[in-house]
Amino acid sequence: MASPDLVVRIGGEGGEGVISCGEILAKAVARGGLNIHAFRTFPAEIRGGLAVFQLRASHGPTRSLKQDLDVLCAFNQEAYDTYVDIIKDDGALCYDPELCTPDERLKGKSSFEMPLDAISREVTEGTRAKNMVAVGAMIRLFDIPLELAQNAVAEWFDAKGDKVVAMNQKAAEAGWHHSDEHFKPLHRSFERHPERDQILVTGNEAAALGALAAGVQFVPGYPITPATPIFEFLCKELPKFGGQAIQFEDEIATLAAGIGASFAGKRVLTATSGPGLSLMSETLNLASMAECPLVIVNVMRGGPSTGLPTKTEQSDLKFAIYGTSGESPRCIMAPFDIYDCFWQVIRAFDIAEKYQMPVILLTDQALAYTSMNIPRPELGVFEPVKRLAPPLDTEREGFQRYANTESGVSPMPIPGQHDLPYMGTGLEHSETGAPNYTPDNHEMMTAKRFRKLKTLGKHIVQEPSEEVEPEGAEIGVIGWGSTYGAIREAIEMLDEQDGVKVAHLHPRILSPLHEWRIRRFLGPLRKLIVPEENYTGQYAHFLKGKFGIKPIEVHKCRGMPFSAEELYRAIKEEL
Amino acid sequence: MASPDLVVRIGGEGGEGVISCGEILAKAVARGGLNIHAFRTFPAEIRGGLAVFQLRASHGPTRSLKQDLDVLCAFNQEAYDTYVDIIKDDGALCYDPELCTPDERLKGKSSFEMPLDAISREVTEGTRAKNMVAVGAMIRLFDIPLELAQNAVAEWFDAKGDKVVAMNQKAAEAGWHHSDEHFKPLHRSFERHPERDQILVTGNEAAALGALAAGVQFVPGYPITPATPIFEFLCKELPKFGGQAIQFEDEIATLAAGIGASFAGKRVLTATSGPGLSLMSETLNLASMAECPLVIVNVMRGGPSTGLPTKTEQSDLKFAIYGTSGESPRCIMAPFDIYDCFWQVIRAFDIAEKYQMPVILLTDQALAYTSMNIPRPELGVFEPVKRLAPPLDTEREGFQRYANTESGVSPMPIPGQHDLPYMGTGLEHSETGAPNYTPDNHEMMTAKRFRKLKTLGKHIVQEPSEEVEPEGAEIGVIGWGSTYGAIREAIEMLDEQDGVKVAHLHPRILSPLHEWRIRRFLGPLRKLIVPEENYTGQYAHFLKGKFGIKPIEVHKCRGMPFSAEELYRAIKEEL
Amino acid sequence: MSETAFKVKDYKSDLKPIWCAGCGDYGAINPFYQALVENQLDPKDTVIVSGIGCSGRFPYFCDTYGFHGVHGRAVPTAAGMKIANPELNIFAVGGDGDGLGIGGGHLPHVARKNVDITYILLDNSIYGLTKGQSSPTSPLTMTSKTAPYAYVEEPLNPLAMLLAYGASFIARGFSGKPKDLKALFSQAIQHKGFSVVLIFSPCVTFNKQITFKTMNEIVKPSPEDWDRSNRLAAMEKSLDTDSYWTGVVYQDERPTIHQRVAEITERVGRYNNFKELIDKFA
Amino acid sequence: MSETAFKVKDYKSDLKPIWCAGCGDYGAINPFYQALVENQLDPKDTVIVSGIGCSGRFPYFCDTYGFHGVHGRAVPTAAGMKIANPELNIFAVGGDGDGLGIGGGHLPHVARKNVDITYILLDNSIYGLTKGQSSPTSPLTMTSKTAPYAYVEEPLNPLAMLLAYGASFIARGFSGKPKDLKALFSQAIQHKGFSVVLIFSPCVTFNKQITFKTMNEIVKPSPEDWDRSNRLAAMEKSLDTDSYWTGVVYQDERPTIHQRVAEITERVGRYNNFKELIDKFA
Ligand SMILES: Cc1ncc(C[n+]2csc(CCOP(=O)(O)OP(=O)(O)O)c2C)c(N)n1
Ligand SMILES: Cc1ncc(C[n+]2csc(CCOP(=O)(O)OP(=O)(O)O)c2C)c(N)n1
Ligand code: SF4
Ligand code: SF4
Ligand SMILES: [Mg+2]
Ligand SMILES: [Mg+2]
Repeated sequence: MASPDLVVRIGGEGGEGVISCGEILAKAVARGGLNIHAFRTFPAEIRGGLAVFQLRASHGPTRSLKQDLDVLCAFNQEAYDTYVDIIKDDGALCYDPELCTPDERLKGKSSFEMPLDAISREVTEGTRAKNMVAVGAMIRLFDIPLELAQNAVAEWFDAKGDKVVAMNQKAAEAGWHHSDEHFKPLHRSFERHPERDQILVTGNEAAALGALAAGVQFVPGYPITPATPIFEFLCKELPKFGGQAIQFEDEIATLAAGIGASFAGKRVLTATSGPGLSLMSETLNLASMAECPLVIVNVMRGGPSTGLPTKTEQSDLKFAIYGTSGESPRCIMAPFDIYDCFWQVIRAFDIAEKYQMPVILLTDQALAYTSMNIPRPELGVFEPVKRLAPPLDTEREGFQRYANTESGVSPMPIPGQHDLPYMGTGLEHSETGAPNYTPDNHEMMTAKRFRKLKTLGKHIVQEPSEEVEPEGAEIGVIGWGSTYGAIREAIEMLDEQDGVKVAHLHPRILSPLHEWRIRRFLGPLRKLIVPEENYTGQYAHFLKGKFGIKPIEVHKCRGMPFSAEELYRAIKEEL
Repeated sequence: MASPDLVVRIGGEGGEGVISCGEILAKAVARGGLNIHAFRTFPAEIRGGLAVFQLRASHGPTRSLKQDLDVLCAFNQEAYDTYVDIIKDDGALCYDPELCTPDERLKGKSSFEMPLDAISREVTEGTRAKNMVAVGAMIRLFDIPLELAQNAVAEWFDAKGDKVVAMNQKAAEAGWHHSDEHFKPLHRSFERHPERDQILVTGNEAAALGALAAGVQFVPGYPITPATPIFEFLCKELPKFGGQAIQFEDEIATLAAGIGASFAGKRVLTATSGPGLSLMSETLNLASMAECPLVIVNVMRGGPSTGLPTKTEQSDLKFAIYGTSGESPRCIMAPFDIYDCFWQVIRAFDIAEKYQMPVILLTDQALAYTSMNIPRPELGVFEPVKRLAPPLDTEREGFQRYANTESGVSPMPIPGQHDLPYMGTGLEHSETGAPNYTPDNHEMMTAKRFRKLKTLGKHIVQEPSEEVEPEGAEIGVIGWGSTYGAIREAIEMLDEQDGVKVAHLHPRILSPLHEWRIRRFLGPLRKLIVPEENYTGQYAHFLKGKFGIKPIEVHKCRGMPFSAEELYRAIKEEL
Repeated sequence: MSETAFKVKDYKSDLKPIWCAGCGDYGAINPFYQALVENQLDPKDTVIVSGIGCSGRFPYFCDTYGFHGVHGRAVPTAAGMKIANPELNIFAVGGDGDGLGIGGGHLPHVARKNVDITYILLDNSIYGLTKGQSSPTSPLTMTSKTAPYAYVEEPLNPLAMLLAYGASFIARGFSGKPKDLKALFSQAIQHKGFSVVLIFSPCVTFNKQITFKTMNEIVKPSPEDWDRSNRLAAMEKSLDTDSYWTGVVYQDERPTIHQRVAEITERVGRYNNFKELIDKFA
Repeated sequence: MSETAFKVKDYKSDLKPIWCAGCGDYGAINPFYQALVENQLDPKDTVIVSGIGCSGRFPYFCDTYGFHGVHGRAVPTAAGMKIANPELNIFAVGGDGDGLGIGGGHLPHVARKNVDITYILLDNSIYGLTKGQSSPTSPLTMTSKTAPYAYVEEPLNPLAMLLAYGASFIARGFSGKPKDLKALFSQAIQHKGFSVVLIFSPCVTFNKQITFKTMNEIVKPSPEDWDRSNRLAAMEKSLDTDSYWTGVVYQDERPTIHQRVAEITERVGRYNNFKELIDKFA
């Protein structure tokens, strides 16, 4: 079956313009009315190393990265060497003969000369516009009018003035003509819907937009790859909603400031990644103990330690759940695609505020740096969940901030608003907040705090997980986070190519476990497959601990997301 | 069956001398040739709150705290109010009628007036020696010659000069006479062995002694209850072994300095507790990634957050295993009694150095602040395990510090000793230590690091765990850490009182799991009980995840250790 | 004053301080209550944030809002509170270990942000709560449980440090002089920007070297006509370690972070609705 | 020099620096190699510890032992290395974010310990590696990715801070003047105690406000007869923010922590064997 998709990978040295080339391309193609899935991966250095932009476009859904390439656009030899093997048999290479020499590894696949440097030199003064030549050359493949690319080029270089814009547009045009003349066999024709009203965002942007939609008021931050863009975005946009995004000196101060602001009644979010979350460990515990709501978006990267800052991994799950001393409740969530990043941040706020606890939302580098066209989110009449306030007639004397309620949730006054001064504290405390280390009190308060998770657990029973449960499926897949798209496509491939029905459950709230729902899903299954982008199978370990099952674990710990093909093969092996 | 033990609890306001009274008593009783188990609990404040010292003595083994009291020695009303209910029916209260008024809750148990303040005033100038009056009064009960108490008093007040010593001895003597005259029914007679050559140490002291025995060279530290005494001890004694114990400004600097010293070839230990370990999270990960050996003794206290600093809990297990971002190997151990603290620190060093990874040893406040008489540790011919050094003829060019070996362990040169400069690093790296983020390399190096855990796992198969497996036992208990004594005594009670045989396994290495051994233990059992001093059942959750079993979990989250009686009842319920 | 004015009793909580008898911290909290009275801060609008230590118990004894966080983080917690909710009166309180050791890295940044909070540092040159270890201000000559033979680090000079950080109000006092302290607290409260009151507050239980007595011998009130705006002169004073100069050592007026943020918010304007932002991604 | 003397090539590693063309850090590493040659430090006895940042890549380009730790912890890591193994020559290297932001809390303590290491701070007033956010030394007038409209914090003054901390050797240089840097490195290496070389090292990619050009305009070598032992005079210089005074600004000689520890070890003596200690618990 011929793929309805076109998958193009551009590779070159970091700093050479690979990424800007891809960004412009993606924008133009999405506006041209195709669905896209655009993935970036960088070296962790400012200069040197391989930078990659992969654009997949289709009139059908584009839920995942694809592994095999229709076109490899190699800016240098390293890009060729690294990726020549994943060009499809009917795929092609586009390369600059000055910078790259194809060899026998091409195995008869087609190849096209694309003299980027030469064309750039010809139409502009130097080779700096080579990546725009590539923009023009590639846009032609997708059957997108040159005009759309030119608009995107203009937007990209807007701040640099008309001259720069004009020069780059010239380069793009030259690239287009080169392609038009020489790349005929590569040109596709698509059913396009340019009239759609969609937006094009990365996972990071979607999360930041979600925070703004949720009414975030205070965003303390400290830069860390790959979470930095969320903070940078909010530094730019939050002031225009009247809130403050403030840089602190480290992640400890960042979270401490967040707790302070939360205590003071504000909706707080911060975004970080592994090493930053590690530094927050002690302070995070304080938020659980003092019962201060806040949202942490943890954009997972390759670990451990400094690890692979610009690569992806799903390896912070256990740390998010257990990552601090003693036992304190937190809610751990994972959005499963870019659109979901937007909505799950909003939901994370609701849970944090309602249950007065930190919520950690696990996204990852792949989601964060992937852009897709998504429906324009319509907020409608939006009612953010409010913290439980003390009743109006609450007496100051003997007020119990940490009252041992049935739900576990206690009334939380706000300084300046309520005349109910109390002590928020990380020491074990009585219902009023006074230090209390007696055995009975500790037992009671621990139970109270954990009861909030139980209440939340009951509450999520009614909420939808993302799922498909075809009649008669004997094999099921449970995944979490950004693997959603690849799993879904793999299941579609199994259905279409092999006529096998596979069930799929993808919970968004990972802890507390959505126990009842998972149990129901497991019911009819003969085999369960749990794919994760980590080494030890973290979610699978949980499921085993809880349900006494032995799933087939599929691990990938290579800094890259699963492709649908990989999962297709992994599931097929188990049939 | 009459208990062969005498259990005395002294309670009073923090700062009133309860603890010094108990310490002197314990020393004298141990030297008098009885086995003792002496437990302390403090308020987290410097002044005020209830301080408690409990001394259990016997000619048989004294493996645990006992729950029920033969004698409550109440220095004030609060001590009486809090503990009157746990005096045994045939037990007694000793109290100062000026400070405490017994009431109907005594339910006909005997009571004895012990006018501490008055006697102190009589024989010295004021009431400051009241706790020494109590020393004298109590020592009489244990059938210990007054002289031994007087020696202990003299040692305690040695630094304060002869006058102070004399005054306190006078008070002790007066207490002894008061007891001799009025407390007849309370006096026990024991089979004593004063000739034994034993030592009296707390768990903290045993751990610190173990570190010295293991040849620790560098101890960076930051005070935190209840781990502080380990650091203080080493500040005093390590210089006399030629090493350095140095205070740093926080736990992050502490561990960073430790990693530096480890890289520089030294044997490094630091001691901390929950909040401190939380702060170390990021740096700990670096030690795993850069493969620097070091030992962390984490003395668990009541959590979460600042929690209950002076109380006990076994709630840092999951944090110790998973407490940092990404996936990195560490070894987690738990000694099961005071003697074991000594030996397991030595073993922790061996594992750390051999496998080039951090080892976290989980003790807890109960172990740390309990003293017992233990055999004098004989080191014999002691050969500490050395790190794998590069072979003598290793070439400088192309040297692979992180060579992908079969065991996972790679040669580690030491600056100044080997001319093999390399980069230790927290970034993902190639075998030489150069940054490398390629998928293949990350997969290989992750596997290499985790292979060290596998190799260790194979190695521990041959090592003994602490276990009893009586023929025909259908019920078993798996515990970890300081619950050992209480479990063992509970099992003895079941045997003696109910004729029921119960098996018991108590692994010292908790992660990696001692899989084969546990599986064998589980084999013949019908029921498994896993008691833990935490709220969620952390070790049980692991066992469930690994073995697909459903143990009966017994949780206690009250800041106090299990007593044998509690466990006896818990097990009996399951018969 | 009106009938409804707040009195000392309105600021005292029901919890009786658990400090040792004679602890310097009593000498600090009493004038603090009085300064609150003098400035009539509404307890409902006031938060006292503290770190861990004997000194960290301070807010429990005040009938305002309070927050007892983790060790060393009082200052950034208070800063977040104030930046997010500038209507509140915010204090941070902590010891020398808390504020200059584990939490010392935060001070430069709150100072340069000029967050409008008042930080009270109760310095006893010892770790009190953990029972007597060396602290960042312990003198070289002092032994302790972690320096049983001699200390191996020079003490820090918090006054010089805060001057170098550019804190906009720095006062120094002594809990043996509670009357002076009240005046210093009052001025710190009135200052717009980051104000610090450094208080030497003896630990009678664990610090036998620096005591009320030894401090009384070296305390020197700054001259009446002291020029608070002269940073270099203040630095010179800070280097005089034979005396302990008290009073407001330095003060300057410059925008607080809140003012700077407000100016930006004003300048960039507001979106009319969320859609306006979303449109940028179309 | 003998035939076996170490040359620059002996200090250069096989890895080619990955800094952007024109990055200030090239201007620092070259004189650093030369200073190593001048002092003939044996690569086998030398460790360079770094934090995270573009500057943190420094040790990869040196053929000595190196340690690339986590963000902000180069200085305490190096301190531990040196205290535990005083035979080694230890350097710590990092950026302004690494050393003054996240790691800023460690500096006062390494300074007061007077650990005999050399700390090289490559200040570019920006976060380079993470692509252009404000740093603790970014000026108020500078916009960045995290201060898109204006920065809201005053820059820190690292020179004044280190003086307040009592660092025993403080030099300031500029990577646009590599020759001067070599001399500063050499003196820092020779100093016994904590030596700091503050280097302004422009980020040509992300900092468009403070550049080689603007720096060249304000760099002022200290006068030849500058009295290094005068801390107050040095403070005065540090307050002159219109000029950038270079040279060794301050130096004093006092015992290092290692000397103090050695003195204690000497004084307290040694146990003959482990049993001697155990006996105390009998
Ligand atoms: C992360 C962490 N490390 C260590 C501790 C233990 N601790 C509690 S208070 C304290 C120091 C107290 O000294 P200081 O700040 O001077 O306050 P003081 O008691 O003297 O008022 C320490 C080390 C802790 N609570 N948290
Ligand atoms: C705990 C942690 N937080 C954040 C980061 C991300 N990070 C890497 S380098 C850096 C700042 C670099 O700035 P600077 O120290 O000035 O070095 P430069 O790149 O400018 O040389 C940051 C924030 C990290 N690696 N670790
Ligand atoms: S220990 Fe010292 S600081 Fe703490 S309360 Fe007692 S006197 Fe005050
Ligand atoms: S980004 Fe700046 S600091 Fe980093 S290498 Fe490039 S020029 Fe140097
Ligand atoms: Mg103190
Ligand atoms: Mg920088």
